[in-house]
Amino acid sequence: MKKIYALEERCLGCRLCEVYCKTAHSKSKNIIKAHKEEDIESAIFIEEIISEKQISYFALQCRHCADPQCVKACISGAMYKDDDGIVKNDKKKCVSCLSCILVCPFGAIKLGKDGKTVSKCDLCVDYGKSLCVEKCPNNAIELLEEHYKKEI
Amino acid sequence: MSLDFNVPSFEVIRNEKKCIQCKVCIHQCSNMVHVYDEEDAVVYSNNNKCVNCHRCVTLCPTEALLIREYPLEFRKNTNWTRQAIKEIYKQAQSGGVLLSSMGTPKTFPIYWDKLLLNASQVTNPSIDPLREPMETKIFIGRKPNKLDFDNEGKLVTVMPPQVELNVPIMFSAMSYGSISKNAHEALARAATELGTCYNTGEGGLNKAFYKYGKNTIVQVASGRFGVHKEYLNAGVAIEIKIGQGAKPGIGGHLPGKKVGEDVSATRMIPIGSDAISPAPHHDIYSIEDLRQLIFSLKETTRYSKPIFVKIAAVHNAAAIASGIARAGADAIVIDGLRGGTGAAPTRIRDNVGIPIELALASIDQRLNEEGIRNSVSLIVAGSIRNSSDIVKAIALGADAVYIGSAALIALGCHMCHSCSTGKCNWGIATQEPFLVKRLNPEIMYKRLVNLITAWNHEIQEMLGGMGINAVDSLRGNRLMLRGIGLNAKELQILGVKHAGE
Amino acid sequence: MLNEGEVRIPSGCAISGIIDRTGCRFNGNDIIKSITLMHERSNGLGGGFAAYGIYPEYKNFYALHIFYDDFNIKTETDKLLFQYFDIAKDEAIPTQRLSTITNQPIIWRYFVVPKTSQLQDKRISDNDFIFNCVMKINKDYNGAYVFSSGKNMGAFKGVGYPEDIGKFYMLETYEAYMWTAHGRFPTNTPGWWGGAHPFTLLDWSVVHNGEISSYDTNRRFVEMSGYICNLQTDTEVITYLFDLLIRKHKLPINKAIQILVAPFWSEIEKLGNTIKNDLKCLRSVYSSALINGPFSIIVGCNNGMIALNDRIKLRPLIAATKGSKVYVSSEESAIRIICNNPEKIWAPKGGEPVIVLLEKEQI
Amino acid sequence: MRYLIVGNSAAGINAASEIRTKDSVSSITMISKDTFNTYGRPLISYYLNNKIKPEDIYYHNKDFYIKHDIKVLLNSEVKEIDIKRKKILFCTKTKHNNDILVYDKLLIAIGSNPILPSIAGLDYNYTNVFTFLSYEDSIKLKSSITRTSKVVILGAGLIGLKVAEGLAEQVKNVTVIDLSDRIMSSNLDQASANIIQKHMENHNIKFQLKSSITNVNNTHNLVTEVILSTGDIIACDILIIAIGVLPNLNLAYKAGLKVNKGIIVNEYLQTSNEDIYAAGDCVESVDLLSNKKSVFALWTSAANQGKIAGENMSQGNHSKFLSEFAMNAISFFGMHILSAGVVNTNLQNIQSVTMKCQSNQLCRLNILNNNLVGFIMINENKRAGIYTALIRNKTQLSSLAYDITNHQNSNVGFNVYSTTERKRLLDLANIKI
Repeated sequence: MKKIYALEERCLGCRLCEVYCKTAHSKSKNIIKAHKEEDIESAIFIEEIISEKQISYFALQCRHCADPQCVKACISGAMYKDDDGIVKNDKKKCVSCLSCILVCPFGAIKLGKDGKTVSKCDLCVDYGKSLCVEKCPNNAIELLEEHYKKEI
Repeated sequence: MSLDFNVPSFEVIRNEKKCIQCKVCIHQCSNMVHVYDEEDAVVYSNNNKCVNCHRCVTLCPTEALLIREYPLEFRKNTNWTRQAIKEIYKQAQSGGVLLSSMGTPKTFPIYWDKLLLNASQVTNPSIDPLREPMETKIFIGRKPNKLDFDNEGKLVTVMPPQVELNVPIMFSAMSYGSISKNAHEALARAATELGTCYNTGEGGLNKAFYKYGKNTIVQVASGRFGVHKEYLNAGVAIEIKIGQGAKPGIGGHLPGKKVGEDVSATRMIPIGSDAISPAPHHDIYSIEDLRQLIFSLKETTRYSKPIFVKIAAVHNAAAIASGIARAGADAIVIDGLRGGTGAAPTRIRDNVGIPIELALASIDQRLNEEGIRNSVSLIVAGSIRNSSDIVKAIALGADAVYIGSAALIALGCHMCHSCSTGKCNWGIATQEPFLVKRLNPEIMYKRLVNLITAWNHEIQEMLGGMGINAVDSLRGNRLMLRGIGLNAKELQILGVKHAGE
Repeated sequence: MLNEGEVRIPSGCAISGIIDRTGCRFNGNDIIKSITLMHERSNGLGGGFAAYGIYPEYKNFYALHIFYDDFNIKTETDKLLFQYFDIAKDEAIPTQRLSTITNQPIIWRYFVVPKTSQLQDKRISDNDFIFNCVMKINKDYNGAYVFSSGKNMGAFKGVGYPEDIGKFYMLETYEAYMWTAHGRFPTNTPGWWGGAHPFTLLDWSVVHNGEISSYDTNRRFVEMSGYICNLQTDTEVITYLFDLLIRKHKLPINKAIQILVAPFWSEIEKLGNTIKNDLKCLRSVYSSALINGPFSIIVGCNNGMIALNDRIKLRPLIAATKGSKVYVSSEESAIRIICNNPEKIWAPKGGEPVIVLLEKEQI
Repeated sequence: MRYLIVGNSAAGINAASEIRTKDSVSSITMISKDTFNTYGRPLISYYLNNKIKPEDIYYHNKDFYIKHDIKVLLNSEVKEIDIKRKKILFCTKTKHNNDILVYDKLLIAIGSNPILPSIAGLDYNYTNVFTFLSYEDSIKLKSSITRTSKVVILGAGLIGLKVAEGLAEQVKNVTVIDLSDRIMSSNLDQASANIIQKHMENHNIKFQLKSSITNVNNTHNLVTEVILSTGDIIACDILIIAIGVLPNLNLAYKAGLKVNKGIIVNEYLQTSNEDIYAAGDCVESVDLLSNKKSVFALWTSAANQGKIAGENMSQGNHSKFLSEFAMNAISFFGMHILSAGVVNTNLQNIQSVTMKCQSNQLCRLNILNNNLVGFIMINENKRAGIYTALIRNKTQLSSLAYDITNHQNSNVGFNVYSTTERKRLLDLANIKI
């Protein structure tokens, strides 16, 4: 299975991934409308590593774990791993109990801005392509086979 | 601090309808032009800090940004231009020498644009490079006058060392220090993939890059930074840098703030110390001194590597080149007036030297007349912008060209002329880790490969059009050139006829 | 309009050549017949022949064939010649008047050897001495043009169709072991006798069909070795290249061919190390001697004949053998008309030379 | 191979799924006394106040059972396990006679039963007395309430409060009675309990803490009033008993399997009989934090155990169930509470760091000897998963790149780990544990 990998040594912390994640998950699919008219939580987000010498960054989103805690924690069956191994959240079934947020060891699931469902990376399967990967200006986010062993 | 008379050079225009306040521009600008105002929830811009490097414009996801020249009008005066006035304000404020980066912006004639190429029609078929072989391989190095074979047909002449290039294009000297490690890696990897060479510049060679040795030219300049025996043997050729087109007669200066741990180790100088290359080599005060250096380098490398000598194109370039050839150099590099630099005094950059086209034509002619043209390779640099510039340079007599600025532009340089600040937003002319990161060698070396591959295709197309299927037959083939809008003297120096003749 | 030497004139052509490798001589009828067949490949602005073995009685003398515009320049040139050379004989080259041949110059031949004193003074070989003289006359003696300067051979050329030139010079009266011929189709020249092919230097003669695109590169290269390209023609520069590589640099013919029509790098890469290295050296040292653009040429010299095409065969060249004779020509028909049932007839590949050496040297 | 799974909640269904992914041919039968296919048990309160539609309560749709060839026997209560002959005796509600099923591997995942205290005057057969553990309970309760219902709930734990929330807007009044001094005493500390209590009181729920029902008054087999230990009398026409649950041990005990607080299993979730596994709320496991044996009634834990038991049943004992600790995600009237591990700050040596404390928001971390051992978050969920992982992995807080107790480090997330640790954890995500 291909997963999104964020390569820390390349990440610039520009947060374009967040911008495009919101766009891909908006109703309008229009970048300006998505931001000005819709209120969406990004499913990918940049974390900072602050050291004395510099600030570096990495992008983080759902790892689509082989043994996903969130799926087991889900009380409604909304969170599931599909046949392709993608962990998805069925927004119709989600009751936003936050059990998944409680157990995700990466902190990769967030409460949606509407408060009614949770937001997480779905590899943009409905959009057709992982927009964060496509739009990352420095190839810091890549869609790679899961046993990719490059230094993060 | 008293009032600064200078008004901003650029104005940042933000289309509020399009701005989604994603703050990408804020995160990306190392000059801190963009600022987010929490209270009013808007992003505003400090025009006076903007260098117009286009980083924010390029990364803005909604095309909300535009940068234009600051629209303040100065009273029209051909003599006292905006530029002239601003420079005086600046110097009156700072008391210092004006510094500039990249090549001169002044309006010197660009002879490349006044030369036209020939193509075959009827009497001679043009050759389609997609269907027929089209050769661009060249060899840089001293060639013997003739080859001797014994009675059994065995070659008895000992060939001097040659650098084999698949394309007649190399990446010119840009030191690690003046440009980033990632930029160097991109150049090195691209050169390797293309089968050409990049040049270390005078900053030494980082240990990590020794593996690209087969595609590396190591430079020895007046500061001797990073020069040791292993370094000299690390590449395929050694270049002695006497001068640079952008600043003939001037040394170099890498500010201490760019000398971090790694640069310091590579250059073999203390961390944070200014790296100052003297104006002359203090062991070369004459042509015979140069000969000594050439041969001491040959000794060090056991005569296994060609020695290049690089000079700025100056008035007497032809005679100097002849002297260099006779001093034992295997290749002469001539860097023209419009060549780039990381930093040069503005007055030097804009006023010293001669255009590369004229220097090349007269040097090639001179070496021909002396019957020694074949014994030395000629490499030209300084303002090669595209494949037709290269074709014209070769037709004027060059063996190969060096590209510097063009390579950097491929890596993202937007010619903002601010290299000397060390805050290059594109990760090229900087040592700041968070900026260097922006130049991902993995992406960027491919862009260089693309550029040179594209140019090589174009060169092949142009060669084919002329009915030539090997670049060998273009060198010095000035019949393939015609001048346009040039006066008799210029035509004479260039050794070409006027269009229509 | 400008003549050859004042401007570079591209031209298309017909070429033909016959050699008897045993050295057996035959008259000019066949070569005229062959070139006549290719009438359509010329336009009447130039034709010519080279014949080898025609002056056995003067075979130790250089035969200088010279065009003079008038007798004044002849007188002036004669002064030089008599000063430098011992002259066994000099005479007008016999011609017959033809209505189709007009504006002919004074055409003279001299059988000469350099004066020993001259050679001692200059410390150079006979050949170099002749070479220098030819260069001097052609450059400095306006109105005089040496168009043939080899031993036991001669060029016969002029403005007109080649068949007329052949008749004009009465080539049926000469006997040679090798003939080459040329019919010319220049695109814009008033036609000048000196500009016709073959171009010769010493015993080299070259007839050529084509327009080489490497001209200026080749010219600069030979000029570095003292050659002066007066005519600015391809034939001239090709002749000089042969002279430079084979006579001056003493390269074996096959090496010279590998320089002039070098194998492609892609082919070289496939070869064994030694040959690969040799070819790399040849190509890099002599890269300016690579002849580029379309051409087919027949080069004659006292050792024999070389017929050659450009690397990708952009001009026609056919070869055939029958008995001791070898034929080369632009067209197959031009061979068949003088050679019934050739034993072998083929189209040499681009860059693949046809080299025919005499079985025993004639000089 | 014949797999038989007794019970069809979190543990049972996950076991069935897991077995099917490992073994595509053998028969899998789930047997349950429940009337419905597996549903999200915690959702029964959402059903109560119409937050979800009845069809959305199901954990899987019907196609799931067909697609995975899982046979389900509902309304069937297992009476007896014959471990020698490897068969079970069960009784189906509609048929009223006993049937037999044989198995090769058996899973007991029958969960727990509500605790029913004996109270003077109270008969659990009264039709206005309810428990709240199943979908059936929820349906029954929902059909019994009216606009004028006066509801009394005994027990201010998770279940009691969820019922209270579910009913508050549909009935006249709701009173919650608990012996403890605070609501949700096992999940919350005093401060957080106060916030929640106040919040619930704002939604029309009354609390009677530090009290119990001493007896009830009834008329015509219906409860009419409850009398508290405080002497207060509260009118009541719906009484809900929600003081807790006990593991359902009878079946195992009768079959001769070892039991203690729950069914005793080894780390592979195997009972004292090698062909019988047990998982879920009926099983006794080790508390990660106290190292004591205890029984967790947690959906996540049950699901996890079911999965592991399923794998071990089909593959042999490969997969271990590691120790567990309490955690909970729950919300009342839009106020989210996330808690895990040790919440009782009165314990010795616990250092409690309050990161945030407002009238409707709280974040408190409990630290013991350089380890995070518990936290409570109200209306705050940032980093909750990270904290949970820190507890689970017993990560030394001093090894982290950031001090998680420093209020300034508001940007802490996964970056709390060092680069190498992040890499290790990211790689781990690809591996089934």
